[in-house]
Amino acid sequence: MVITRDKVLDWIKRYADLLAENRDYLTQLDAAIGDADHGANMDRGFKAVLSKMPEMADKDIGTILKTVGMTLLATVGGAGGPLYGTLFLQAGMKTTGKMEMTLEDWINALEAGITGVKNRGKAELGDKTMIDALVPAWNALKQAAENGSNLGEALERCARAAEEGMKATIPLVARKGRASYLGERSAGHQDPGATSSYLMLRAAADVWRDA
Amino acid sequence: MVITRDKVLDWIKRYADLLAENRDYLTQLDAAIGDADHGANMDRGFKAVLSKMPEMADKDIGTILKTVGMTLLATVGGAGGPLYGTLFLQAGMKTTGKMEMTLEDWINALEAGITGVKNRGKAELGDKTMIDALVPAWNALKQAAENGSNLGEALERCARAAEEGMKATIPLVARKGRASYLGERSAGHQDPGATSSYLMLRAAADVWRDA
Amino acid sequence: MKKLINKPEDVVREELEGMALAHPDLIRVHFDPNYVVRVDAPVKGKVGVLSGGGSGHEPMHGGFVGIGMLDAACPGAVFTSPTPDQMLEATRAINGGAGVLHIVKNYTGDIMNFEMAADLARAEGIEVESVVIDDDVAVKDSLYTAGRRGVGSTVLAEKLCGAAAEQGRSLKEVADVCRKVKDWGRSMGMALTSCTVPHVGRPTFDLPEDEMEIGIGIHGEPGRTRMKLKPADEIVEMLMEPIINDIPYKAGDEVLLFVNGMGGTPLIELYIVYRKAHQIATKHGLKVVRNLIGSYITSLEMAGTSITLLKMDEDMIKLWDAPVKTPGLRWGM
Amino acid sequence: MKKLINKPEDVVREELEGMALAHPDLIRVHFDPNYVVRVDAPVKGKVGVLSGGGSGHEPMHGGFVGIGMLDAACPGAVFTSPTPDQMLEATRAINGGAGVLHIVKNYTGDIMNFEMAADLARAEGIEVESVVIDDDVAVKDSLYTAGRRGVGSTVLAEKLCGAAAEQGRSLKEVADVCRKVKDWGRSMGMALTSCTVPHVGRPTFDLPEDEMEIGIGIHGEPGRTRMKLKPADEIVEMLMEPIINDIPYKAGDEVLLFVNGMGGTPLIELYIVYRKAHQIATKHGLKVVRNLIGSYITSLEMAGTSITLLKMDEDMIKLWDAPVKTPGLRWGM
Ligand SMILES: Nc1ncnc2c1ncn2[C@@H]1O[C@H](COP(=O)(O)OP(=O)(O)O)[C@@H](O)[C@H]1O
Ligand SMILES: Nc1ncnc2c1ncn2[C@@H]1O[C@H](COP(=O)(O)OP(=O)(O)O)[C@@H](O)[C@H]1O
Ligand SMILES: [Mg+2]
Ligand SMILES: [Mg+2]
Ligand SMILES: [Mg+2]
Ligand SMILES: [Mg+2]
Repeated sequence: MVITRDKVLDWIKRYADLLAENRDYLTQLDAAIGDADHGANMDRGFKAVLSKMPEMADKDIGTILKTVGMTLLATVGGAGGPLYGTLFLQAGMKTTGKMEMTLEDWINALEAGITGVKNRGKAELGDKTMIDALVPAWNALKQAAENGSNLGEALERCARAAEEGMKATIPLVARKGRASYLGERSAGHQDPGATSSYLMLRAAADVWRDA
Repeated sequence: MVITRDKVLDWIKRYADLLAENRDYLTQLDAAIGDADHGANMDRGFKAVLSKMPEMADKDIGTILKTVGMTLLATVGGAGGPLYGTLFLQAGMKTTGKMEMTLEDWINALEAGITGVKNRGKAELGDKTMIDALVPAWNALKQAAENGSNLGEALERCARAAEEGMKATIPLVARKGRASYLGERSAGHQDPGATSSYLMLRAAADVWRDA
Repeated sequence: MKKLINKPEDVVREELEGMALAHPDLIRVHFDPNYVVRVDAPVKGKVGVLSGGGSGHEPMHGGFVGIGMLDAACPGAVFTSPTPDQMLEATRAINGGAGVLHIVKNYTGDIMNFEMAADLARAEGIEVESVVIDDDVAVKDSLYTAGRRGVGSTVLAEKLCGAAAEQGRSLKEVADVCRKVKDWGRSMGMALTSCTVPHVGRPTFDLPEDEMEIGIGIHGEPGRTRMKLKPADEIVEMLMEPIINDIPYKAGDEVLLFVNGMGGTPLIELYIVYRKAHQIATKHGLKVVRNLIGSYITSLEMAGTSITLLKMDEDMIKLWDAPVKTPGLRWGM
Repeated sequence: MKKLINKPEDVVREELEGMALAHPDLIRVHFDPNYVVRVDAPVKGKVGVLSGGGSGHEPMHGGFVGIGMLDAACPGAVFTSPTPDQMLEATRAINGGAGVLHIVKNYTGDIMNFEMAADLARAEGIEVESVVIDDDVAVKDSLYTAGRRGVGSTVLAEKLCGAAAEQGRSLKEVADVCRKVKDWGRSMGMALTSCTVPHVGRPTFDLPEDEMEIGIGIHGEPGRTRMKLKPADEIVEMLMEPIINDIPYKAGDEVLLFVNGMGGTPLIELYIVYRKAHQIATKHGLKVVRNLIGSYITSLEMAGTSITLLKMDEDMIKLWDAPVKTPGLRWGM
């Protein structure tokens, strides 16, 4: 029950596919309370990541994740670029040299990534950002591991918690990012960044299920 | 059977009313093959003329018509301003000092006005301009007088010929004025200036019928 | 109708009031009759340069009054030629004793009103020359029609003649510069949307979401043809081809390339247009030595663009580079 | 979607290519990563002034690169903050040894990307100061939110800081000028129509024919409130009131009044807006000593306007009047 380097690459590909499929959906969400670019930004970034697949093919997980992070930093822009860039970079730091990850490793890598996002964006739980998907998801993952769930189960719990966190952003009034300019008018809309974060963890659960 | 100074003022008022009523109609005609201002231009000009009614009240027909002409020159602008301005100015020159006009006088005054329009605008019959209403109208007026029609009859013939001339502009391809820029695309639309000229002669027929 | 205006009938007056408040160092605005005049007019011994036309083309013409360009401008009602009394008063106001040039765009109304004004001014002993700009190749030229419309070249003529007058050239010499622009300038425009004349309240023409008009003028009048919307590069080709086919100059000549916005088109698009127009001009061997990119001769809020090509000789390049200080065009001072 | 573009994904590159073709005397355009840089950069011993942001706001920022304003500008994708690598390379390219000022608009994305770039540049030994412009009074300010957006004041900051840098002032002094603009500039905007982001292909928001949005930003984001369309004078009152209520200065102070078009609004309307804005400022005892009227910080083809009020001290007035030569703003040279 380990996540190999190849499985990490599969996850990234799956996430890229999900972002391409959901590009318009994410853009629509961003149009409602932001500036209608989150879908295009993430898709552009992960298309660039896909073009780096050949050079990542024989690398360790840390290098892969750092390459993804650097690529996102240089191609996404907006808020999403530094935030997802930081997430992958920090996760990559935690997995330097590893050719495979245990559930434990993944929990630590994701924690480092989320901490990076928090440090960079200074958002707290309830500010209506990707943090609202990521933090509950990580908690669920950690809880599942402590309860002895296997990798597939833990990842599924994680993805479901991300989904719930994403949906829970709907009634919130945004306090960070572009949606915060809307004040009360931001309530009633799902946060695009929380949605793309859910997709990331959904991809992990689906691809690593049978690791 | 003479047209008194007061009847001339009545005619001008009636024409002003007709222009106000037909403002949108003239504008619509001008929108199709011009720049959508003929209605507003003529209406603005004749509103200004109406505001000069008090000072015209005790004047002779020549002075009245010249005042109308000068007012139109200074307030209408576009092609309509110099053309109608000239028409009234030249008609005024022919009627200097007159407190009433015979049918003969009117024929001469209108002729002078139309000649002024031709000299200024250099349009010929068939160019799809106000000339296409004015010239047949004057011809009909002259013919009716020669045939011994009374004033009312002659004016009615004149107005009807103007109406026919106006309608006959529809199939024409414009060769003068703004509509000429459209080339073949100007065919199929009635000329706004021919329409306002018809209204002018229609007003005369209606108001002077029982002179 | 979505506009930042109060009452339609107040649009021109309030715009002029705004200009007067904004640029007291450069211009004075006279009301009834309306004209915008250089603050230090008449400049003694200098040829006065006057233009005018309907409003709705801002910054043209009022925005080009100042040092090194127009001495005065007469704004008419929206899209309606101004009247002879405005032009006569403005001509008087800028006559510094060296005569006045009237730069007239080729529209029947403008021609006739300026003609009457010039006659009246001459009758008062003011020397007046008139040059009629007729650069729009979208219109078929003919002896028997009103000829071509005056469009983009007018802006360039105003700059070059203003500079020539500022140098102290004679009326004939300034008019000669204008005649060169008349001879060498060619333009063509297109619209993505119609404009809405304020007192009309609805678009002058209806253009479906996937169509455009090629060969439009600057008054919301329909163009030469309507067709399906195309990529910018193809549109630019459609505008440049008739221009290139019509220019009386050839490979190796130096030109000014003017990409103009119609009022509702943002600069980002104009640069995309410029890119292709520059490429096409260069492909034909023309040397683009100067350019102008922006919304200088507009048609209210119409979205669209026009392209103007003007051959430049050495003198014209110097006149173009000469200092100009107006609300709408400024450099060198 | 009615735009003069080719493929949506090529908009920014082709616009930059157009700029490069148009202004080789003023700017160079670097591709991959994209930045626009003053042709003679780095200017030895001069503080470099850098700004950047999403594209779609032209002429800001690339159009303000040249003499007396920005040394470089980093354009992102449409409405998307550029990335740290662009900013880092541009910072290197304009570092003449006296350090580089980053003028940042207060958006989470811009802040984070500029922060990372500044960290990387400092790690290379380049002195960097960053000033964040946050002048949009439509947004409620709070310690717990992202704060106010950066809008119109940015243009003014770029002009004033550029002039200060051109004079040879130190990085701290140039940054101090920027901080004054940050402290004294207040803006508010409104939209008559939405804009359409090219890769989205439909308007960001739907605004019925008789409605408008008050308190919009420059990214097509919805505003503070939506309401029935009103006459221009009332709209200007609605924009000026929150500005006047928020300014940290008072009757007798001298100000610059900036009336900005959002991209689809023609100049004729901006002068009608200026007229009322000037009247209101004057009524409150503010002395309008300088102004700027035109579409300088746009939101693609959005129709609408924003108003910026900036208190000007003697030094700022001199910096404003100093020569500037960029594609988008030019005088004195
Ligand atoms: N300070 C922040 N911390 C964490 N996430 C944030 C922050 N600001 C914005 N976000 C996330 O970024 C998303 C928007 O990303 P994107 O549209 O790519 O950037 P931009 O807002 O610059 O257009 C938001 O939906 C939100 O989830
Ligand atoms: N050269 C001309 N001779 C006679 N009438 C003309 C001429 N040019 C235009 N017209 C008339 O003027 C009318 C348009 O007037 P108007 O709309 O007021 O002026 P503009 O064309 O300047 O907007 C046309 O419908 C036509 O009848
Ligand atoms: Mg966004
Ligand atoms: Mg007309
Ligand atoms: Mg007209
Ligand atoms: Mg964005």
